[in-house]
Amino acid sequence: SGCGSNSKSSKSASQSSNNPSTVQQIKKRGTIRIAVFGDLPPYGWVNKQGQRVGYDLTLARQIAKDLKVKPKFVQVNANNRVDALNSNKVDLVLANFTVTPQRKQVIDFASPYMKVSVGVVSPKSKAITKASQLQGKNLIVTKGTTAENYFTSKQTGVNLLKFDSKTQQFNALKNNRGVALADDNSYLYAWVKDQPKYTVGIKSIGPKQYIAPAVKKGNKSLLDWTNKDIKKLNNNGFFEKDYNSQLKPYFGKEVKPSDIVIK
Amino acid sequence: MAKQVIKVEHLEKYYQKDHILHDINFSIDQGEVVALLGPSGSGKSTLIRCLNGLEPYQNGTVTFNGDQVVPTEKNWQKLRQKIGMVFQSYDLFPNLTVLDNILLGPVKVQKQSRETAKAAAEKLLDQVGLREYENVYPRQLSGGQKQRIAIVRALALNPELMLFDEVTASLDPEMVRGVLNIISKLAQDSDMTMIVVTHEMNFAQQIADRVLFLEDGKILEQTKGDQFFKQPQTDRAKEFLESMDF
Amino acid sequence: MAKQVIKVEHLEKYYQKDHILHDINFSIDQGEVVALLGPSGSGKSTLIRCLNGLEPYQNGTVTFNGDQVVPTEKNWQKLRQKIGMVFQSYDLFPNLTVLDNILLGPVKVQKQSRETAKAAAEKLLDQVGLREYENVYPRQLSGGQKQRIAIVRALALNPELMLFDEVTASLDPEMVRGVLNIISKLAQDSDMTMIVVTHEMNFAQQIADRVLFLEDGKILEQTKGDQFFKQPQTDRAKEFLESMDF
Amino acid sequence: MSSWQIIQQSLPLFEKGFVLTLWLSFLGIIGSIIVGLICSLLKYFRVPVLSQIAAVYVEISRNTPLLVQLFFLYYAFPVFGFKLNAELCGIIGLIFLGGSYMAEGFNGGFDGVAKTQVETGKAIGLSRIQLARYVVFPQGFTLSVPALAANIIFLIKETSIFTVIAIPELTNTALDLIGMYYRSNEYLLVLVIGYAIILIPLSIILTLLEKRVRYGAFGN
Amino acid sequence: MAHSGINVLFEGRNLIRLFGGLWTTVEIAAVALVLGLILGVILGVLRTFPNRLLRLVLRLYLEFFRIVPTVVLLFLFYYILPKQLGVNMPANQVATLVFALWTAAEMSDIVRGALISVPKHQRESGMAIGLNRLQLYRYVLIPQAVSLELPATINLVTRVIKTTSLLMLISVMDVINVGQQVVEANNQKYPTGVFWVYGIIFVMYFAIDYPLSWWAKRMDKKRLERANG
Ligand SMILES: Nc1ncnc2c1ncn2[C@@H]1O[C@H](COP(=O)(O)OP(=O)(O)OP(=O)(O)O)[C@@H](O)[C@H]1O
Ligand SMILES: Nc1ncnc2c1ncn2[C@@H]1O[C@H](COP(=O)(O)OP(=O)(O)OP(=O)(O)O)[C@@H](O)[C@H]1O
Ligand SMILES: [Mg+2]
Ligand SMILES: [Mg+2]
Repeated sequence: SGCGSNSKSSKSASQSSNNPSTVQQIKKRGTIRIAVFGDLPPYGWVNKQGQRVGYDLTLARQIAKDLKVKPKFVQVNANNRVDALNSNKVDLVLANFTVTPQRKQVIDFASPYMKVSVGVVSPKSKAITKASQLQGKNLIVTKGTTAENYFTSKQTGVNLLKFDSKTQQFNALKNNRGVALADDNSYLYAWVKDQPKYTVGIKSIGPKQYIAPAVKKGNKSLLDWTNKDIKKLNNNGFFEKDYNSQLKPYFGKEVKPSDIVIK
Repeated sequence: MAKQVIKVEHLEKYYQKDHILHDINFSIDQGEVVALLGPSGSGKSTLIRCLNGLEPYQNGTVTFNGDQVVPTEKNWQKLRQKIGMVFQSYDLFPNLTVLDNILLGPVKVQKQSRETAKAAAEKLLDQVGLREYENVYPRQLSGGQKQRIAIVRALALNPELMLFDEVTASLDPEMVRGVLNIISKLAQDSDMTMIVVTHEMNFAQQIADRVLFLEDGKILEQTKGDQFFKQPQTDRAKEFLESMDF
Repeated sequence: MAKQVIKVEHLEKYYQKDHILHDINFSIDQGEVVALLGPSGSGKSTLIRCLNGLEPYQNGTVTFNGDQVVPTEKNWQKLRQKIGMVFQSYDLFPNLTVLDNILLGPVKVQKQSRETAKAAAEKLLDQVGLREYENVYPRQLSGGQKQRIAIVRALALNPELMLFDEVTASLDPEMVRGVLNIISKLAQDSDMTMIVVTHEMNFAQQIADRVLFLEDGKILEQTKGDQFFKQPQTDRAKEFLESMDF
Repeated sequence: MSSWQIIQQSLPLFEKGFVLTLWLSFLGIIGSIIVGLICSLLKYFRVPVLSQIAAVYVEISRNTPLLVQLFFLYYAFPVFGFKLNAELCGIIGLIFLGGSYMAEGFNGGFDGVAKTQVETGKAIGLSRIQLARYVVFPQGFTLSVPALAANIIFLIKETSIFTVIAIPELTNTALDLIGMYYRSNEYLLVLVIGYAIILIPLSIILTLLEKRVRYGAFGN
Repeated sequence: MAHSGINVLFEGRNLIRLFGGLWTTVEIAAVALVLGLILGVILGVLRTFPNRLLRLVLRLYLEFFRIVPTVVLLFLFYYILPKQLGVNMPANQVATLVFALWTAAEMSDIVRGALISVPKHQRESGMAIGLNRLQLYRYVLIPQAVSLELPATINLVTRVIKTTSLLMLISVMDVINVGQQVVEANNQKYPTGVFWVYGIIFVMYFAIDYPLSWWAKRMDKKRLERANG
């Protein structure tokens, strides 16, 4: 384990194709392609009417609006997010993408719009409250998440069960395929609200981290524009509104807007 | 009076809607050799296949050695030990040696000891001149040799009745004689009861005590062998005989 | 002197290491009918397949109408329009009707108009007595009928030389006569040059101007037709003739 | 880091995945052959009721994707309290799928035995069982070997789908590494080589085996 | 409990969406099959030509697609192609391409097998009346090969359709991906929903593939009967 965690650069990933994702190109095309999750309420999911909704989606639509283009959503799993950018499948990732040093080497993050850290959820009956309780046990994660990365490099005694999608990981937890599930604490809060038998026993483990939009490495044009837009949105209180409409209904009382939104 | 080996009464056979055999009646005494002749498609194969239960028939009865056959698969299976049959395609089992092909019936079906059966088999192999091939696989034999082995295999069960269905039809012309010689010898030297389907008129003339002439599933005539070839009773048979030699 | 249609000189044929044909030499004049006889495996089929380029040969030359054939696939393909061939297995194309089987060559290869070709085809069909079958598929025909159509298909190209390879070998005995009649008529009435491989000795005797007797890939004798059957020059041929009738 | 280093560092993980893929394939294939053989024997001997059940099973199994079968086993069944671990689900899924393919393979072989051979067997008085034992099975198995060989290769490839139920076999390992370290080129290369190492020699061996078995029984 | 779970399918537009996902699946499979079968026939014909180099290249193409599992092919094409070659295609098109190329590979083998099992004397009769190679294939070999290969082709079709279930792994909104969305969105209200959603997907695949398999089997049986006389 731990292989490649100190990799210096990954130029090969971004070099070869010229960039079709500059602001100019996007405007010309009239659509911006944004990678989102499709199965992660309340951030990015599809409601039963078949509409894509969630905190990230509201932001995505706002960004498209500010760019005066139409958004086109591409649903991704956590482990496809980098490749979706690098293989030019999308212009922008708004899929709860946590800023990490490794990721910074292969893509560029814009200014963060959310705070997060890894949390661990487990059944109330057998609550996991300390990382040491996980030693030698099965812990459920999704491939390509910060939770996976953290446990792979920092908690090597934990046995990880790695899934492709959020649906699969939560299902696996409900089927007791692991003693607990680790993911960004923000989703876990939302999830346990509807799953009264479960609790986020470890609220935060590992470093505090940030969620940010990501663009392809070297796409300065879109990066700068996004940074500016986030700043503007921050100033006009967009994120609080977004929080109130999309997240608040899903979270319990213990979560405050300031735990999530960056002021 | 010789013992009656087989008797067929009012036999009717259909394939789905097609009426293939119509009211077939005949009987054969022990030691008699009957040639079953008739144009292609007249039902010769179908008829002899009914006689050992490879084809079900819809009506009529087959009586073997005085006992009417109750046509169940089990009964036929037992009877087939007494009724040897050799087909057109030299149909040895490719996965067994010549000897094992021959011994399969005597040893597994009739539960003879392998030694007894082997001794008998080797005698038969000697008679057809193929003793030295007992341990080879069928693929190493020519068509004529295979067909002679197939005859030995049928004889090894000591059948009371032998059925031959165009056993030389897929042989090279030069191979035909050897096989027919074996059957002729069998007909003359032993007291074997036989039904022979063939297109070789010279051969039929030579061995047949009686001829059954079949057309369109009906027996058109039953005539003594010598007479049939000299002056057949029906025009159709005459025409048939004429067409057989160019 | 009649025009020489085909001439074979020093032809040698190998299958990998096996030497199949040894120094074959003969020529055939226009209108001549040659029967190619010999035991199974002697190389008869191989030889006539060399004559229309279906088999490559390793040495020697084939001369057609005075021009030595440069044996490339393209040249052979053109020549094959002038050399009709009929095989043992009634080899009609099952996906085409009788008429389309016949017209394929004239229309697609020789680029005749469909009307002209059809008129000619129907005349030929009349001759073999199968005019009414022109729109059926081969599967609806008997073996003998199929083989007659195969002959018509070869004739439709108006060939200068016809090759027949045991065309009756897989037919029912009663069907044989019809097909042989067609070929006899062709040999007698028209001026067609033909090479005929057959196991029907009566037939060969009736049509052959000359016999080539092949054994082990060598021509053992070349004799006038009548003479060959009365008194063949070699013992092997004599023996062969004897084995052919039971 | 150079591609070579990336690959080197990942090798221990791939090795584990490789072994797991082999092991699961092996169990799955053995199980499939057993299930397939049973089904096809039930069919051959026309065992009442059981042969109909086997036929229904074969149709269901053959006409639905392994992925959906696995989802069912792994995610849906536990809802009703029937829970198995991932590896077991994988093997059961693979056997469930492979059993029907193998059954069809055996059936094809038995059906392919020439009718004249069966009739000849009957003509010398063999009983149904003896006919099966001395004629149909020896020839039928030989005839079914090519289909069985194709199925074996197919089933090994199907283990790549186990990735969806978090079994760390080859494909899962590669996708996981890509998700963490983003070196798709390198990891996919190792992945393809991993499958090639298993499948190329195997397919050569199976082809040779086919020839040998065929020669043994039919001499061509 | 179980019978309440089934209602998850009738909640909102869930059922329509599942059928929408199925349509995506079918569409991709259909386009890929049309392209793949046509290409496969061409490659299969080429594989019966005497040119050794051509045959080797096509054989390698076949073996590559034979050996690499489809999941891996999808990832290869989805990630590597655009990066390395600069071609960029949306997921649906990548999926279609992969399935088409895979179908073509398998089909080429089926066609080749059928062509070489057209009896030799059919080929020779064609040559004997002077047909050139093109005409030989056009009028004699291909029409006969078609009927020989049809059952195997239909079986290939069912396999391709089944294998489209892997599309969920590369961001195609196929029926399984939609199924996951439905499961997730209705999780709390219908805890047993997962059973019913995967259940209906199971039934959907079966409903498409079973008639095809049945047809293939029937044709195969007829062929066997004909072969056995
Ligand atoms: N399995 C079958 N299904 C339907 N019809 C059949 C079947 N087998 C034979 N027939 C038909 O039964 C009739 C008699 O066939 P049979 O094979 O007994 O004739 P035959 O006299 O042996 O001919 P041949 O001399 O060609 O062997 C034919 O019309 C044939 O088409
Ligand atoms: N494709 C082949 N490869 C190798 N040897 C062959 C091939 N075809 C024929 N032979 C051999 O060439 C020899 C001559 O065969 P050919 O078919 O020409 O004989 P034939 O005289 O036509 O026999 P028949 O009367 O049985 O048709 C035989 O020994 C045969 O085994
Ligand atoms: Mg018959
Ligand atoms: Mg020949």
